[in-house]
Amino acid sequence: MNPALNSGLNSAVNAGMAPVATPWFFYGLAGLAVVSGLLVITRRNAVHSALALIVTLLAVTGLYLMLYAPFVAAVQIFVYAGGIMLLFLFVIMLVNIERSSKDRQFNRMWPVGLAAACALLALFMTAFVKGKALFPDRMMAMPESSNTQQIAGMLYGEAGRMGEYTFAFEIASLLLLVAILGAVIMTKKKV
Amino acid sequence: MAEEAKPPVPPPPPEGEKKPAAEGRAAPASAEAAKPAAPAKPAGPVPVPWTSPLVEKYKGQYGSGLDAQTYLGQNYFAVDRSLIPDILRLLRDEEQFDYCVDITAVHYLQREKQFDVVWILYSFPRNERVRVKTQIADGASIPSSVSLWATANWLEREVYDMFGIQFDGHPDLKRILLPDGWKGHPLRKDYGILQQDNEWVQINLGIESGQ
Amino acid sequence: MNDSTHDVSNRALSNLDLETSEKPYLDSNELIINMGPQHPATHGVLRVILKLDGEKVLGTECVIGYLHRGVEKIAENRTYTMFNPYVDRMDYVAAVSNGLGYCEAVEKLMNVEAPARAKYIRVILTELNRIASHQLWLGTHALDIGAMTPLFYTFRDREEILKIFEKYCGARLTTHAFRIGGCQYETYAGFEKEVKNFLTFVAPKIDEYEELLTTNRIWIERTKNVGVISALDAIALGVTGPVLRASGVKWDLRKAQPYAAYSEFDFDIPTGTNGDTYDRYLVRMAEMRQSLRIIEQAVNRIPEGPIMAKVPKIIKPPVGEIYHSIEAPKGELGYFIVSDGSTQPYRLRVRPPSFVNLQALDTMVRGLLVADVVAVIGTIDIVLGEVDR
Amino acid sequence: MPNFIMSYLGIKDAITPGAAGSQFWALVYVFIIFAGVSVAVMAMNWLERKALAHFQIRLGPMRVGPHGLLQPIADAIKLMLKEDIIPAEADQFVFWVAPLIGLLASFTVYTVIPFGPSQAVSDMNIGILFMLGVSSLGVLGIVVAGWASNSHYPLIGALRSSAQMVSYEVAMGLAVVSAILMTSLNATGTGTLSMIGIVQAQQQQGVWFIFKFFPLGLIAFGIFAIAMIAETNRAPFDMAEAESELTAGYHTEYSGLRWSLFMLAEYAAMIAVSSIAVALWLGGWLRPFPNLLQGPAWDFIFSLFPGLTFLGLAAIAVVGVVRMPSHSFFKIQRIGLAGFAAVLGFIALLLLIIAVAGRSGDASGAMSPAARFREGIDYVYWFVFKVAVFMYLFIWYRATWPRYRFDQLMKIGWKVMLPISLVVLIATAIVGVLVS
Repeated sequence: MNPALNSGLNSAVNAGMAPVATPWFFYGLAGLAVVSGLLVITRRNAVHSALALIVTLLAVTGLYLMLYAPFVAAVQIFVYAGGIMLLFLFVIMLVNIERSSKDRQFNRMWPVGLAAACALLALFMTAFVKGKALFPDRMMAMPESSNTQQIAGMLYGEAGRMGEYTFAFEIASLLLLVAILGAVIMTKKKV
Repeated sequence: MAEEAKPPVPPPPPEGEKKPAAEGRAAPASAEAAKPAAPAKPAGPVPVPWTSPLVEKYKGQYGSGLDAQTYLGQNYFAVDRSLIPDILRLLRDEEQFDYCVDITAVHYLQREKQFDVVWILYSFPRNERVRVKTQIADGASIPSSVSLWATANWLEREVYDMFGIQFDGHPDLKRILLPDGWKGHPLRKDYGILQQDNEWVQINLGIESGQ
Repeated sequence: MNDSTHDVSNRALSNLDLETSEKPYLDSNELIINMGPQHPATHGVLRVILKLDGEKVLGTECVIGYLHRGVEKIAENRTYTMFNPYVDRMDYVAAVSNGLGYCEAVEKLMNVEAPARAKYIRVILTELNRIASHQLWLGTHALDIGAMTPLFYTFRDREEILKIFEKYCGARLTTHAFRIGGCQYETYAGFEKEVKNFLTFVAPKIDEYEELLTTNRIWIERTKNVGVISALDAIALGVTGPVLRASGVKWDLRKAQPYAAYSEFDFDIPTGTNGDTYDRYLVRMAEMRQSLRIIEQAVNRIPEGPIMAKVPKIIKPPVGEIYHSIEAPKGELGYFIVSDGSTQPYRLRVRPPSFVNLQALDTMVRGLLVADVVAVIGTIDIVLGEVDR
Repeated sequence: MPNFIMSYLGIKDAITPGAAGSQFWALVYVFIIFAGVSVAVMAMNWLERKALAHFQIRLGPMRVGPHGLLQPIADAIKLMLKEDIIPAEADQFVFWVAPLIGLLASFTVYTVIPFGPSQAVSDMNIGILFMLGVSSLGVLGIVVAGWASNSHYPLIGALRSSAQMVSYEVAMGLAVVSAILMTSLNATGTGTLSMIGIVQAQQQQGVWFIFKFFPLGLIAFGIFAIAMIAETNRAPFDMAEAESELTAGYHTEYSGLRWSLFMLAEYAAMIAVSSIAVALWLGGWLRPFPNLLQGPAWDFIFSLFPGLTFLGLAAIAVVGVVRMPSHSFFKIQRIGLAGFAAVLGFIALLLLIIAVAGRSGDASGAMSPAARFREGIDYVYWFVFKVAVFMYLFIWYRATWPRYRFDQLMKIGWKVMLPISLVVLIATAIVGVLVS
């Protein structure tokens, strides 16, 4: 992991130097994400798939950092790579690997999935090629201040003003709470 | 079956000129007497009949199947094989012998009934020990006392392991100190001290000589 | 003979086929896990097969016999005198107690009694040995629970006891201190003084162990209500020694059926109430202090006189049989000897306290966690040399 | 010379190479820190064995080098040469890769550890999140190692350690949040997640956060201090490798170099979490009482500390030389220890010279390059000193306490630490609002 990726724009500008997020990093990380993503769906051993998925997530984290979104990157590591994948592994480890690895891996829906993937790819390509022309007003401006604070402002509001997504955020957390309670009730014999 | 009376005291031969008091700790005087024993005839105390209300009670109940003796202050019953379950249960339930100290056996190769099985019991309330002995033949089985004292489980397994005596009703009668596939029961008198299950050693430990 | 180490891996697990109650909503697999014979916490070569649900213990089975040397068979082929050193090899941590029990049993069979001075020397050495045994227990038990420091403290202090043994009889561990009829050796010059010095040396050390553990929150949480055995269960399982006393049964052979010179000393029998690991710990700690009391009285009142009763050179007990037991550090150590009038025992049975106490393991650990199994094995205080003989 | 080099030496204003955007110098920093941490782990290894031994009335390593000083090197060589056994039934690839995951996670966090205002690889604006997140990846290595070994004890060890780490991360995170909350108590009302920013906030507010809103800061610190022991699987929470229960837990099947990587990762993680505690609550690189004992005189006195510390170590080494038995067997050892003492003494002398030369002269505030250089050394010294205290505590705990049982550990984590940290967080927020 190259620390230079992590720089904030402000300090970089202060230092009088250009940021170092070169295309090479992008291609490297993107390639890693794609290759490990393929491994996720092709490995027969579930633990190997999970490990590949972690690599994918970490590669995506690197991409976030390149986009000057360190907070999102940190959350990605924290929540996905650190938390969710750990629980995944936890479950997979206790599953009978020998049996599951003999199971048929692709179900018959794979043409549909392939079509969906191709459609998604097409969408991305379009956005990439024609994006600036299609949505000129949404062109991303380089963030002035740290985007951590912007996220905070959107979620919680600032200077006495309610945030844009405060309500949605709280509702989502309530939903999660319900999910947790449901899981407890389902697994525990006597609550 | 129960009427088959047996000589009451198997091991100690009756000759012996001194009869010490039933009290256990012999006085130094008797120690003096015991000491100069010539190799030919060991002098020593002999068992004397054990008299107590407990003995009276059971004597009356079981008659000749039961013999009560005291040797060096230690009381024991020599009991017919068929009375064993009753006697043990009564001793535990009515006489408060709540602690089974030990179960073991002695092998007499020459005798017709080759084995003595010995229960050593202790009563916490009475602070008293008693031994119960019975004779069984080789290959005969004996009821297990695991239901009376849980501790009998391993003790009986060890007796089985070492002597090959079967205990009926034991929950898990298998070898305890020796490995499962072992042949022979080492504490029998016909099992030599250098004897080994060579085959087992060769197969399981891979030692060619088997020793 | 190398018939002592067997691979018993093909043992059936029949003991573990327990009822598996009703299927829970989300079924989980039971795990059969093998603890030992090479495991740091099984104190030698004990092998415990655990049946686990997650980390919860559903059942155990002890596989023993890895150290079986056939002591009882050896006894039948050795003379009474020759067999005397062998008993030290059973509970090698408390070799003096083993010797005391054996010598007293044979003496009883021969109807002789050791002289008073010999009895006092026996009491002093046996009680020193009890302290040493308990110290070793404490160190290893604490180590099992994760407190590694007490081990070194107890070994430092146990060393002083071993030094006294070494000076007395030349051996530290397998002492062979006593002979049938008394003691072979008169005490060396300065024995009393050294023992007294030891008493003043070790009393504050016991406080030191207690300081590390007795009020330690983690220690209490790890031991309180762990491995509980009720007095009734303990009696039914034939458990003796500190384990029985911790369950609240005030029973000590030194008081109940005094042997050696114990009837002449003033000491208490410490007991517990809950029968848990913590109580057993407290009982043993208190026992060490009581042993100090006994030693102090004995060393102050030690009479002059012979140390050997008049026994013939060739020991030939009369025909008969005897059971004699003493309170070894681990519990009731009994010898059942059948004599046919010859120089060799016709049958010698050892009633080993560790062996019988170990049987209570299953009762104690059902429903506990793996970590508790370790704590409970430690608290039973087994020595595999004695379990397997 | 690039600015950040000069700033590292204290010659120019504070800026980290990461902020300056120089990949090359960032890499150099990374190498320096990697080497430094590896040496620290080796020293810690020696110190742990030595200190533990002295707790336990033993001597510890005495044979390899004077007082066993070369023991870690001997161990390292031994471990590297040892056969690296991979069990036949193990999952070869995962088994192979598991220690690397742990090592990677515990070393990556060092990129944001602030040894000084500019003495860090990078000053990320989410520094603390990055640290917690990446260090939580370390558990993946353990879980995967336990699974790949294909054996019962490692699997139980892995399950234990993952459950333990996940549950203690919650309390740990909440304690960290309450410290971060304190950084926002300034004029703008904006806090920071940057490690350097957190320390600077303590400097501006004139108080270490451990003493802020007494006792709230102290409690939060206490929770963190407990949780970090659990996070690093150290006694009394060393359930994952409890040798008396699980032989060696998740690394039972590992040997040789791969095993030593686990050890390296564990010790590196210990240093890393201690660094978080130091930065968040104990003022990071700030010397004691920076706001009370101000002025050039105090600056000078405190700047003597690095030199005096090394002088003290040299003195201990000299005492060791003198007390060594005068036998020819000990000749080489004695020479070695004397040489070690001489090196320590030389370093001490150097530091003292720097301290004297770098005295901040007048009250005008303008600092000479020497003074800035001296300041940089002070920063690193105080940071490392505080971390070292934690390292000693880790050893002390291990020598003193028995091990918790797994369910008790969970109970403490969820039923004691989590509620307390929540209450502390809310209380901190309320008090913070009331104060500002």
